[in-house]
Amino acid sequence: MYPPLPNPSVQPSAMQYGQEDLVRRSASTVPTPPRQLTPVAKLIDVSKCIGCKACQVACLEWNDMREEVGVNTGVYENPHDLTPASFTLMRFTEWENGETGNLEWLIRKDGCMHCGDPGCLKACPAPGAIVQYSNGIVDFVKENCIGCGYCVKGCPFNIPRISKVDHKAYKCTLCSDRVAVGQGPACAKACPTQAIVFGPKEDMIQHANARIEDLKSRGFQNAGLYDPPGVGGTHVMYVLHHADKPEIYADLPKDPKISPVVELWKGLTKYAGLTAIASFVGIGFLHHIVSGANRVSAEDERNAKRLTENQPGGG
Amino acid sequence: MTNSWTDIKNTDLVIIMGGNAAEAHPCGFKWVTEAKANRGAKLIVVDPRFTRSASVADFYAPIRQGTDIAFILGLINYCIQNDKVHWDYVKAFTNATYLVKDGFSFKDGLFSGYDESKREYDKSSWDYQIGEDGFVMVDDTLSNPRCVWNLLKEHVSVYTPEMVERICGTPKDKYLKVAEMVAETSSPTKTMTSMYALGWTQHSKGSQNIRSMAMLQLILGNIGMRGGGMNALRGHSNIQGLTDIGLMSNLIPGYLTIPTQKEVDFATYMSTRGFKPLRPDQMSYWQNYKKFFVSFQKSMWGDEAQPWNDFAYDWLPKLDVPAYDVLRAFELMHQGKMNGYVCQGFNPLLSFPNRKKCTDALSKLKFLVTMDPLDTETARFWENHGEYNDVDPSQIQTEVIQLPSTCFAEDDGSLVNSGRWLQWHWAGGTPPGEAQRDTWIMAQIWKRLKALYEKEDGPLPDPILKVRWPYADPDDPKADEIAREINGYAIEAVYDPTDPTKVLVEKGKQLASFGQLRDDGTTSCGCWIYTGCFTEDGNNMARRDNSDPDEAGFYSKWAFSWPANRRILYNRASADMNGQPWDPSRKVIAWNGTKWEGYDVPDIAPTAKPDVVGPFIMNPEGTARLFTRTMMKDGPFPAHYEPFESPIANPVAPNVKGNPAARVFEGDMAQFGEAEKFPYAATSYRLTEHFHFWTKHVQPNAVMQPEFFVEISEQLAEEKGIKQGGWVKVMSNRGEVKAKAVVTKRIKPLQCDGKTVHIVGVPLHWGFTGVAKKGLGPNTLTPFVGDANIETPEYKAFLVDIAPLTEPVS
Amino acid sequence: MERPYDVGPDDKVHPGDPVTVDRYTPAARINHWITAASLVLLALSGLALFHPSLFFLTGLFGGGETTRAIHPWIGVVLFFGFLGLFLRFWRANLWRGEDGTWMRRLSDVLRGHEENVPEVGKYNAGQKLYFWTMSVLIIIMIGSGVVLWDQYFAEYTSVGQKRAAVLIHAVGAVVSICVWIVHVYAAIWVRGTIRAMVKGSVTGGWAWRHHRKWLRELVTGKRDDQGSGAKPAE
Amino acid sequence: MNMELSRRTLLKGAGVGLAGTALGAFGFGGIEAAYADAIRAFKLVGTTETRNTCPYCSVACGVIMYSKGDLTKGEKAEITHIEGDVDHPTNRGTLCPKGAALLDFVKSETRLTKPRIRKPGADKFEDISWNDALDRIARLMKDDRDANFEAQNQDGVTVNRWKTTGFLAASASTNETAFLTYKVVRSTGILAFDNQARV
Repeated sequence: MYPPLPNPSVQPSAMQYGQEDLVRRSASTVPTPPRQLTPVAKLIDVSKCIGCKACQVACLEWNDMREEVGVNTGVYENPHDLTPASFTLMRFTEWENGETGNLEWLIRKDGCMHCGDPGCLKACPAPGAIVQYSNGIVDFVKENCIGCGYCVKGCPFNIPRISKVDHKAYKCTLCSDRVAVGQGPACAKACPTQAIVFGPKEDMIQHANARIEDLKSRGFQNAGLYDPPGVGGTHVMYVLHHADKPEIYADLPKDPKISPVVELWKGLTKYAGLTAIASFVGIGFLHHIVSGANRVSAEDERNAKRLTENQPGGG
Repeated sequence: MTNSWTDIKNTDLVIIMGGNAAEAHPCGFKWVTEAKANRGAKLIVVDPRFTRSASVADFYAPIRQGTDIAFILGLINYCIQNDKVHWDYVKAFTNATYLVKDGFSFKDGLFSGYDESKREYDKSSWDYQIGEDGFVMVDDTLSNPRCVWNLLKEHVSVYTPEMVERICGTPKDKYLKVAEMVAETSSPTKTMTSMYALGWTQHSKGSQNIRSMAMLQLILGNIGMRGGGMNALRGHSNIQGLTDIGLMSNLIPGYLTIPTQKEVDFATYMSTRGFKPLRPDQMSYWQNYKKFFVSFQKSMWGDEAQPWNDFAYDWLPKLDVPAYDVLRAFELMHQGKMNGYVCQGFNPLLSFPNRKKCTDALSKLKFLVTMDPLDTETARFWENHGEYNDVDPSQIQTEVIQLPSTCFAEDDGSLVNSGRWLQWHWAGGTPPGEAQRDTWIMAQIWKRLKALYEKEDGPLPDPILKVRWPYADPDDPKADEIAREINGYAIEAVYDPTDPTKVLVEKGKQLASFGQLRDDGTTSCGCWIYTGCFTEDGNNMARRDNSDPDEAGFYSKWAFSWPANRRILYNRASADMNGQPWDPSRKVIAWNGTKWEGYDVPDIAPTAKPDVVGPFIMNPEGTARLFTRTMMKDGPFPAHYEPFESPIANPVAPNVKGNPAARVFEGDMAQFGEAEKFPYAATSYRLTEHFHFWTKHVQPNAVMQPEFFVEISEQLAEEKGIKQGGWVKVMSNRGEVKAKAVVTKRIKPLQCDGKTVHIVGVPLHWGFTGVAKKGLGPNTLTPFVGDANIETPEYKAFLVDIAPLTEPVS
Repeated sequence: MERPYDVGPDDKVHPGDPVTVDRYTPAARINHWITAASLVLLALSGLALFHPSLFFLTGLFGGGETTRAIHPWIGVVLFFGFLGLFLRFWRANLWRGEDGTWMRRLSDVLRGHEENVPEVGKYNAGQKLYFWTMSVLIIIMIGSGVVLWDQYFAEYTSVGQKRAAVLIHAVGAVVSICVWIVHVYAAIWVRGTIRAMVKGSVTGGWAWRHHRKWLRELVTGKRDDQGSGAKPAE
Repeated sequence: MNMELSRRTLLKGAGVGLAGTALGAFGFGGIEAAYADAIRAFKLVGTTETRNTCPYCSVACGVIMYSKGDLTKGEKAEITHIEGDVDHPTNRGTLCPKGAALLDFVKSETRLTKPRIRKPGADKFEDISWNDALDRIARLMKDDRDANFEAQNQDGVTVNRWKTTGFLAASASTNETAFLTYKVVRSTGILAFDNQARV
């Protein structure tokens, strides 16, 4: 089995990374980090997942979250979508495989993909509300979040959720606090079948390749790794038995990218907009300098007087 | 389990049938995924539903619930027909060659000796032919028509793939694929492990379901092997322990049995427990029965148990019926013949079949005592909860006392996992409020009973007054004190039988193994199979060395495994007649010329010669039984019987309804429903998000699966106009439940005996206490009948009707 | 008697030296300044969330969160404020014949040669254009704004729609601000205009010079159509 | 009620939040605050570890209970987190959705904290002291045993049995509880004795 990390220590220990390791910071700039951390990744092997939801529970427990007891709507998803408290969610799809005639129960653990090029961070207007560390973790900084919801629009995977209670954005932190003391995410530790493993991204890719080989040997010719380049690769990756059609896994985007609309909004519009405004002000000044003020002459006043006198009782 | 959870990683083929390991035992199932990932092992799932286990299986075959015996006997038939038999193993290690009495026969679904009026068999013909030498007659050539092998061959011949398809609804091509994969493991270098649970036990022929697979595993030579075995996935954390310690009406710790009233004295009792070997030179380990029994009596009554009073034999109650199982207990309650009932944990109101009968029964009690960490429905059976518990408290005269007990986090002690590991755990939290440990509660009850019997007199007070109570604080016995008592100690010095001068154990010292037990009253032992768990070396159940030489999967220094820290039962059978492993890459133990050695503690005398002594030392035969003589009430071979409520008549024995030897109480026979009125085959089960009726009290689990639902196929939904997530009503002849509908592709109608059979799945986790939504469960619907041998209720196969509910539901 | 076409109900000429003319009632002025103020606040809070370099502006509103929270509410105030103005002024802003000519000779206007353009009523074509542009923009802004108002309306639209809305809202905001700059500049450039929104009245000369037809009608109390066409003032 | 905040607020005083916001508002001043909170302090630091096994199914996964306070030192101990034990050979630190939520079993709102009694015909429980409850139970048991104890059957065989009161043992109590229970129950002659094994 993939060698598990040792039990966490209850002794205080120095954080293994922090502010100096930021590579991106929303609506602000960061100095180039002095060092490059080993990129980490969470690998989710959908072919090993039994949909037990241990990851969902472990996530709630570790992050001290409370989700509301819902209702059954005829499906196994509970809660029915990601929420500010549920950073992760098992999504179930009953798929009839046309080629084999077999039913396949595709179960995907949904949650933040920790993109190499995070759309949420790009869209965020609040300095330091979203940060990216050189190990690949994209984290929300609650204190800086203003709850505008731009990250929701920026995210190609529709992950962040805004709390109705404190109006802050929430999503998977990849358990940045656990990673900081050398542990893996709570979900990865809990996963009974090690469908979720965590480690250096390189190792994860190697591990994935071995899994893909095994799947191919079992007749899944299109088994493959999901690490979409459109978002600069992700630090949460999937092993899929049908990597050729990710969309069958509860609409996992085939080639995710930051929406062109968002790119336009956060790109051209931002700069063109300010330029336009500035130039209008400028033109105003110029015109005033050139043609001077438009004043009412004494003549005008006399004309007005004459007009009113010629017409008694007017007005 | 004959093997351990970690051993599953050593297998080549996993067959999950009669269980759903991925959902009910996810962390144990990990070792299946390991075997797949590292050994290229395959996983077969046979189930009426496409379960979470099926979702990661290499091959899934549907089956109609309650037809497993036909399916497996069909596999045995396939192996015999296609010569997929581990011959050396079968001939040497099973009773295949033994000759059976001429009187034994099987006709029209009935074995010889059936008495319809009693629903019982006269089993005298179900036995071996005994020769002049007093041993069983055998035919090593397997040519004698009366040898077990030929009788078996004949018995299973009816279960052709076509017949299996007719009975089980498993398409022939899928069935043959399974047969092919399974038969592969008849090779000495391939093993299959069987993982099953209540999907096999909760039937009127549950024991025979399991026997069928055990027989198949013997024929394939997979018992005793690494990565093989019969692996019962126990449902609860210490069901294994509570059974080992004999908390059952007919048991004494260590699988000794409570006397019946026919056994008028100790001598008579022992006369049927001699266990004389049936073949030459066999160990027949039960020959030591008296040592285990006497040592137990000593631990029970200490000095009061003496040779002159037959070690207080008379102080044990004598049975007048085979057993007072829970079904009988509730039947007696229902008849008003039971006045008091104590529930130490457990939640019968939701756990026992025919909930209405349970409520009526409890209402007739004078008093009910519950001990539980949680607020159970049983403790509140008298409380009105509208449609979820529609009773009138004023009409219920039962006095109920509810005692708050601690949970796992607040007490020390040992639990026995499915692999027979006794693992110690430590308290880490302060109990809430006034909650108390069960040991304290039991001590307090005993103390008060004792006081009353000292003050007032009453019938036979001595067994109570004189119970051995060797605890530092009699009011609050500590776990380690009791653990030492269970392990046993030397009352007097124990001498080596071969050398009477040699002291094996000094007086007062803890025993090291059950080999040191004596039948003369010089040893005391609470549960002989646990001896070794708490020795002079200390508490072996608390051992935490997780080393695993050669990654063989034994972990022999972790905790303690009964018996004798053995990790794989019958491990002698992993080696051939010369004592060499059938599969060198999967060695467990091997004969080095003078003794057995290897990764595991040999399941045989260390010096027992491989070509002489058989591996199944608990049997007088020394071999495993394909033909079980008179051990089972419903036949020495398994045979297919329909569930008592079945959508079709038994295709192989149309006139036999249900299991002919299963006990059915009068009133209950009338309560069975017929397929005309209740056309759909229902089954009950657990979901992975919940544990029984506990986790509806646990907020995150209530979130994961908040509300009671039933699962049906898209076809049935279409037929009935039932919508995804809509409300439905499910009715049986005993009651009805209201639930949400989960319409799924994972359940498909089956074709059985020319009839379309729709399946309705009814999960069991909801009630009226806790934080999850209130709901009813399967026991409102299920019939009050149990397995012929051990009375496990038939929860897995019953008949219902279903209809959409349109009226608004609160 | 029936009011002349583009004369407000409360517009009035006061003979004297100089002549003064009532152009805006106190109510109209309050309405205008509420609208104006909210537009300024919206611009500031909006720009703060529009470009990181302007995020510091959130300080004016007590931080990013409060900025995010009140911006939409100011939008609501603006919407109703402008609605008030719209109801007051829409008739006077209907497009008329001379407005076309006026627009064609805009360069004259910008060079201050108003003698070359037709006499206009209470509003000239430029003002009318501003009025209508703003009306449309405000519809767009409130519309797209509501889509982005997650606190109350998150459920009702898809992420795709929200993305479109955020772009529209941004572009719309830029245009509004630019248009508004023209409006403010015009008021400053044309001296004597601001007084109209402060005191409510203008001098006769101002009216004669910039809105002569309006003045004539006020004085004559009847519609004047000579002003139309290209007839130069005497 | 919206539960999502209920526990989160316990985590961070609102004060910190506000400070963060005020600073964060002006972009740069906030950096320290932002970083300080970006990575949450590891919550197990300073807790006491206790080894246990999951009480649910028979896989018996190893768990570690983290508590404020140490029972072994005679302190009051409040369990604050439960997580899988990586050293355990069977589960290697993993847990299923039930095991992962053990903390909320230990702390369930419906844990019982007091003995209670429901009188015949009553529609509610009332509190009762341990002493009275246990005395009452002993009384009820003795009265029934005395009235219905069967020393001999009709054939004069000594049977020493008590069939009118039953005892149902559980499925998750320890072997030690089980054995003590066995001694007490069998010594009274109770025959209707069973556990969850068959259900």
